[in-house]
Amino acid sequence: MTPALALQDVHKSFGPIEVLHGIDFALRPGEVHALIGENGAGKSTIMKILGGFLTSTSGQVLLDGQPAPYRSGAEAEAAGVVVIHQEFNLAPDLTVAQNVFLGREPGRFLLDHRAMRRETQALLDQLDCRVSPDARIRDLAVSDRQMVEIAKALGRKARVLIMDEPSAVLTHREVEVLFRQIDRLRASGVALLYTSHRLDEVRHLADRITVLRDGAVVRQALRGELTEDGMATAMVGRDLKDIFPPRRDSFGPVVLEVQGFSVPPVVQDVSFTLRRGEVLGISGLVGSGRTELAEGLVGLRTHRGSLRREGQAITLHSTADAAAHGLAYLTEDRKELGLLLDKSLRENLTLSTLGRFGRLMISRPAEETALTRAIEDFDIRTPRRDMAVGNLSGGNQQKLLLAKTMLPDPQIVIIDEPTRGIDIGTKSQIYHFIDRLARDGLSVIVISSDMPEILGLSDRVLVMRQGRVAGELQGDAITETAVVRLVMGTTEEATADA
Amino acid sequence: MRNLSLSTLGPLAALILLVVLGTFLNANFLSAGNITNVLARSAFIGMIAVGMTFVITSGGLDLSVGSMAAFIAGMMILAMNAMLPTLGIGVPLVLAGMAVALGVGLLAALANGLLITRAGIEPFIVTLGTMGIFRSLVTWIADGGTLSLDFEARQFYRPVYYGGIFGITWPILVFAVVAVLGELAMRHTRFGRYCEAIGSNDRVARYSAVKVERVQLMTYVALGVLVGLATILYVPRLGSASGSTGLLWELEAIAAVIIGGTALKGGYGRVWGTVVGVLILSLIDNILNLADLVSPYLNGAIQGVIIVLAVVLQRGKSSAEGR
Amino acid sequence: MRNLSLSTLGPLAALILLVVLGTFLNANFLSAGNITNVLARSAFIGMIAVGMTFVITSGGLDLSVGSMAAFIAGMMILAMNAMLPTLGIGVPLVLAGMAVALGVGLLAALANGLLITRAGIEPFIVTLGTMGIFRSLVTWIADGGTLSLDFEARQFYRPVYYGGIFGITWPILVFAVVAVLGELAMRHTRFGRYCEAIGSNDRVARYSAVKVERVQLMTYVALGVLVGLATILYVPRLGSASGSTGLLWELEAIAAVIIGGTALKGGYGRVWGTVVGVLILSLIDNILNLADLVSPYLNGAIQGVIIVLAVVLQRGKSSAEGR
Amino acid sequence: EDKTYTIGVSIPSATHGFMGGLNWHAQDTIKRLEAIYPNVKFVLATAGEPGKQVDDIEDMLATRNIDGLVVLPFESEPLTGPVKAVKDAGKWVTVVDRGLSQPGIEDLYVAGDNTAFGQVAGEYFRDNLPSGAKVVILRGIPTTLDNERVDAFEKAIDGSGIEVLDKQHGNWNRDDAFTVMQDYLSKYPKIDAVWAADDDMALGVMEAIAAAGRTDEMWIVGGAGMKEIIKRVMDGDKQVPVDVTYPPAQISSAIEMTTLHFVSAAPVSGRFIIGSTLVTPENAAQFYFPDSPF
Ligand SMILES: Nc1ncnc2c1ncn2[C@@H]1O[C@H](COP(=O)(O)OP(=O)(O)OP(=O)(O)O)[C@@H](O)[C@H]1O
Ligand SMILES: Nc1ncnc2c1ncn2[C@@H]1O[C@H](COP(=O)(O)OP(=O)(O)OP(=O)(O)O)[C@@H](O)[C@H]1O
Ligand SMILES: [Mg+2]
Ligand SMILES: [Mg+2]
Repeated sequence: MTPALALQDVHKSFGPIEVLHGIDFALRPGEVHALIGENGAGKSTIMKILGGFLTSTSGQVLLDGQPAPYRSGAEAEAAGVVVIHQEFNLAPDLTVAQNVFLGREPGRFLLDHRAMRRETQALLDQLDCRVSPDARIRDLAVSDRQMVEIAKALGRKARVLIMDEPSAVLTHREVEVLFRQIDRLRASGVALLYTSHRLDEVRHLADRITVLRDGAVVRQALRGELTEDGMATAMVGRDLKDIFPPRRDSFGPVVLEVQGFSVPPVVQDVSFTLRRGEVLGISGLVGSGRTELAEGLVGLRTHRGSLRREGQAITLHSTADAAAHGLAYLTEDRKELGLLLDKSLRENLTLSTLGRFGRLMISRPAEETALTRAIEDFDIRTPRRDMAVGNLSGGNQQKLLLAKTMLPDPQIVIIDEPTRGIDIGTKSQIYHFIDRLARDGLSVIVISSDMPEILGLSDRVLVMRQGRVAGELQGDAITETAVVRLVMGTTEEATADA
Repeated sequence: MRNLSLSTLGPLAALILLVVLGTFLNANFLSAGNITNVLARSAFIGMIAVGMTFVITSGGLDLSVGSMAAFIAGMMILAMNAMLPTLGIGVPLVLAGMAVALGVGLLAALANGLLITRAGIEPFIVTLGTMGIFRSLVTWIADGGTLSLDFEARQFYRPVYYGGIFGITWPILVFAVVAVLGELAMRHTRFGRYCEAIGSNDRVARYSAVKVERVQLMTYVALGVLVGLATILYVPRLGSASGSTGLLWELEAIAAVIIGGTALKGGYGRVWGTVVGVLILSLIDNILNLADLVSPYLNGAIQGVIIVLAVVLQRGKSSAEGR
Repeated sequence: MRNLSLSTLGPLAALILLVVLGTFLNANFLSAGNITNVLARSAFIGMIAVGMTFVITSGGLDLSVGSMAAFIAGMMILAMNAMLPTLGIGVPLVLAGMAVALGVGLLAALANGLLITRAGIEPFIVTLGTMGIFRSLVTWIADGGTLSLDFEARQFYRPVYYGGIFGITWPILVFAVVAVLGELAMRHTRFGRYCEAIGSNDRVARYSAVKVERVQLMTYVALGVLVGLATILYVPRLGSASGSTGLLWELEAIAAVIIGGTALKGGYGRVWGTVVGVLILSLIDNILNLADLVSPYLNGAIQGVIIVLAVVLQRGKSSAEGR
Repeated sequence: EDKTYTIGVSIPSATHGFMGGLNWHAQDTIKRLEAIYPNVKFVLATAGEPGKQVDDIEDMLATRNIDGLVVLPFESEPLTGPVKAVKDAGKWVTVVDRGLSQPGIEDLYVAGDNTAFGQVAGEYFRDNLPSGAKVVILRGIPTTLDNERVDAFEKAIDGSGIEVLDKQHGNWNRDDAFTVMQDYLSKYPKIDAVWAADDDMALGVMEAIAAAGRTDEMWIVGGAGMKEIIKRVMDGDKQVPVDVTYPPAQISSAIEMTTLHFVSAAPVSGRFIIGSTLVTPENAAQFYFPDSPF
């Protein structure tokens, strides 16, 4: 069977730096092919070349065994090759329906709004996504945007569908919905390419796996040939043990007390406490209000209710106020809210802590030192230090964002989706880093849609549902079933089981 | 949605307030004559502003429209005077003049558009440059004075501004048609959709198979043709063109677009808001002339205050946070 | 880096070309007198443009600077004439006048800034409004004519424009200091960094604990103070203020900023580029006076062509793709 | 006679009809004189605002080595200092139309008479309208000279019982005058006469009146002597019975006299005021220049 789409000895350089060194691999109809590798290994670059968004420096893209006739993403799409990009590819001012149909609007002369809305609704229904087709993208949560992105791709009737970390921002339930769609497409003979840093997904989904390391293929395998550990080892090039650090057992006094906290219109009457040296996980479905709660806590949204910091009542009106009280927040939306994509690593790293880098004049050497440290501490892989952040690989952007959040040495950190898009090796590093922070006397709130992460990292788990606290689990009570039950709303049984 | 309705009604509310104010100040304000005057005068800037809405929505800008109008008027008058001996006075002469106006508008705009989309120079710079060029050329051709359409030809052409059907003069009719078509194009055609997409995020648009440069070029060309159309209706009014024709029209047109609720950064265009914006600006002038103020020196100040107030009505603090 | 160095050198290359051209056209072009003239007259727009660089970099715009300068000059002259009997002619009078200029500039800019950052109205609209207001007020205060500084006072004040130290006149010195401080502020202080961050993505800046509104307000206030400073140097030159003082300075200042390589959409500011931009604009005027052209009517066209060319030099197709 | 001379001419740019005419006359005269006197060179600069005009004069002094300057100041106050600097550098200075704010700087002064301009028009109104007649005024761009004209006009009709209904700015611009007149016509049911103060504005006013169908109700007096208007006066048009001159050709006289100072021994210094005359059908022919663009 001729592969639907294949790469033949593809090299790719950005300026003087070569990031792909002779890649060969093929996508076959009716098969899910997973591409895995560390952050910056070149996965997204390969996908962009396949999709016509980048041209390779040398080598060929073969469509049905012939040199690919397309030279742009648009032409590739016309040839049936559709890409779901790792970074969002939606116009923020347009509505969901307008984005889903952007570039292929129905209607002869006048647009057929009704058809667009109807078909968008159908696509969203297929994905169990409850976003309105008329909602503006700008107002959507990240996970909803990802679902819209998927809907947009599904609507394009692909024969080759390329998905760059579609699940990174999705919760367990949405990932299942996505998998159902992938199974359906595979059955209908579509060739699929998939990347994810969640290796269990890869094991579950992939018929064929290609492992990439530093821009070269290091391993190809068929379904069942690689265990998750095997994949991790192949990717990282060394054995990985103890992804999660051991649980902590001694905690200090309460450092933050949240009482009757509401962030209209979503979050209602949330109360909890946080101790020194503790990692508090917050779990919940998309739209359960976790992000809104966090943004309310650091003064980014108007809120009601009381906050006590080491017993003192505090009021926060901005992130600057929060920073003054030792609170820091890492946003889940790194492209729109976290990083300045057209600025360098240095400028991004120090933006929220510039006051520390010199009184009147910013000290460049001090900034550079901080960047060097951040690059080491967080294993940020960048071809050049002075590159625009937008050109970093997705995972490395996330690492930079983490470094930026930790730079002010906060006492309390709220991390919304800490390891989104981060490879397994680095993930483990980050978990150990969070653990070290907690052991050093910091308090960490981790909001995550990644169940193993919540389970493996938290000393306590707060589950949110529809803007309220659905329950709290501690110590050995933290099990997958217990959390899932709370998330889904079967509270009593869950606690009984535990 | 909530946000939208507030900002949609804002300029309309300002317009209604102005009408009420005008009625109070002068009994003749609502007379058919005055309404016709105001609407007909708004027509030039109006048509240009409708075109400008698309340019701004797709993230561009055009500072040259005022001098482009002067240039087109000059070329049109020259051409008509030159063709007069051959064609004689009559419909063919007028049609030929109109063709020249549309053609010159198209070419002038094409020059802007190509420099912006092909050479990749900031629209601000390109159109600042051509603004100087067009205006200089008119002054030069007119030898510093005024280019006047042949008297007889003008008498024949005059009804295009002053005449009409059903008691509605042509400029008003044409403006209405342009506004309706513009609104349709913005809301219900691919072109309008692509303008918004490009203004919102041009990379996304490019990735979604939108021919970004071509759409942008089309916005400039459409604007140029509309400037030509406006000129066609302008020339019969006074029958002349000079270096001061269309002075500051660009500022008025851009202001109308922004007052109407279109975002200067692009991504969000509202044609009928622009129409309301144009009417607001015309009405301010009209009311200032009809009312007896302390001093006409203060006209500019009152204009300024009303423009700001019109927009305050529309966008409160709340929506400032939203954006 | 490659991209950067190209766009950094572009305006400089245009400047050098202009200097070469000027030297060819007229032997006196490089005379100390001419150089002093050109630099000194660039100083007003120059200082304003430096302030404008920060406003534009942080995603704002100020159309009111020209009329603000007229207003400040008017108030300064009024104040100095009023204080003359009490203070007598001397340094205190001049200092008091300067204080008034800076104070009025600060307050006028504060009005702009607060309307923009607190009331959340588009900068384009706010400053379009205040542009009309300031200019009207001057015309009104001057009763349609000219406000003149007392003759004796003016004689005393004159050296502030024409005098200097080490053969360099004050406007040039002050402009140089403003430019150097501006460059420092943009590149090496928090303020400059915040301006770029806000212009690049104001939401990211807000999430990064940057006080977005305060920084934006500060850019307007700084600009206002710089307009005041420019006026302090302008008044001794012409000794008067009228409705036509500072006409179109806003356009020239914005053009200088954009020619210098700052992005109109914000996020990227280059103060020394602005200085080069200002010099380019002044030199064009100067060179037009050096040479005998076909017709002075075409000055505007030549200006337009050179402005576009200066930017073409700087940004080819390649960097247009980069953004 | 081997010595060559350079004369700088600095005038406002052609932003409205009158200035357009003035620009045309300046260029025309320069062309003519350059042909007659090969040893005289001219440097012409036009400016859109006072600051730019000062720049131009500075440039002439610094780079063009002018021997004499003919200047029509954009505004008197701001130009006084810089023109004085030219004088102090030992150059010949001719001031046209708008006097400097300090007496005794210029060698030669050639000007129209703004007070007379307003007064002549006002007197015509006084003599040709009954007491109780209603008139409207269109003013120019807010400037000192506009103030002088309007003041003189109002002084001339003072006590005649003529009522001035309104005086808005038409900015010496046809379009603006058209708009203002339209609004006057909406606002005032009865208008007996219009003082448009400028022929460009008069054309806009006439158009507005024609569109409102009130042509027979009122007459119009413009000013400056534009050829179209002079033609109408000459033809006895009832709507434009007279015009008041304010000749743009005064710049020609100024340039010519300055040139004469250099090329001949003729004594040319002093003050030459070109009065404003009432153009009537009888004398119109002598003010009619069909070749001028104005
Ligand atoms: N436009 C660009 N300019 C310069 N370098 C780039 C550009 N795009 C990507 N790179 C570099 O190419 C390398 C591969 O990036 P790529 O995005 O393909 O990684 P990835 O495997 O998708 O990583 P991740 O898992 O973090 O998404 C990275 O080092 C990245 O910095
Ligand atoms: N009941 C609701 N009504 C309207 N909008 C809602 C409601 N619940 C949530 N939303 C919206 O859904 C979005 C998701 O909320 P939020 O980001 O706080 O949820 P989350 O639990 O953090 O989910 P995610 O995993 O997507 O981050 C927000 O934009 C919020 O305004
Ligand atoms: Mg990637
Ligand atoms: Mg969230």
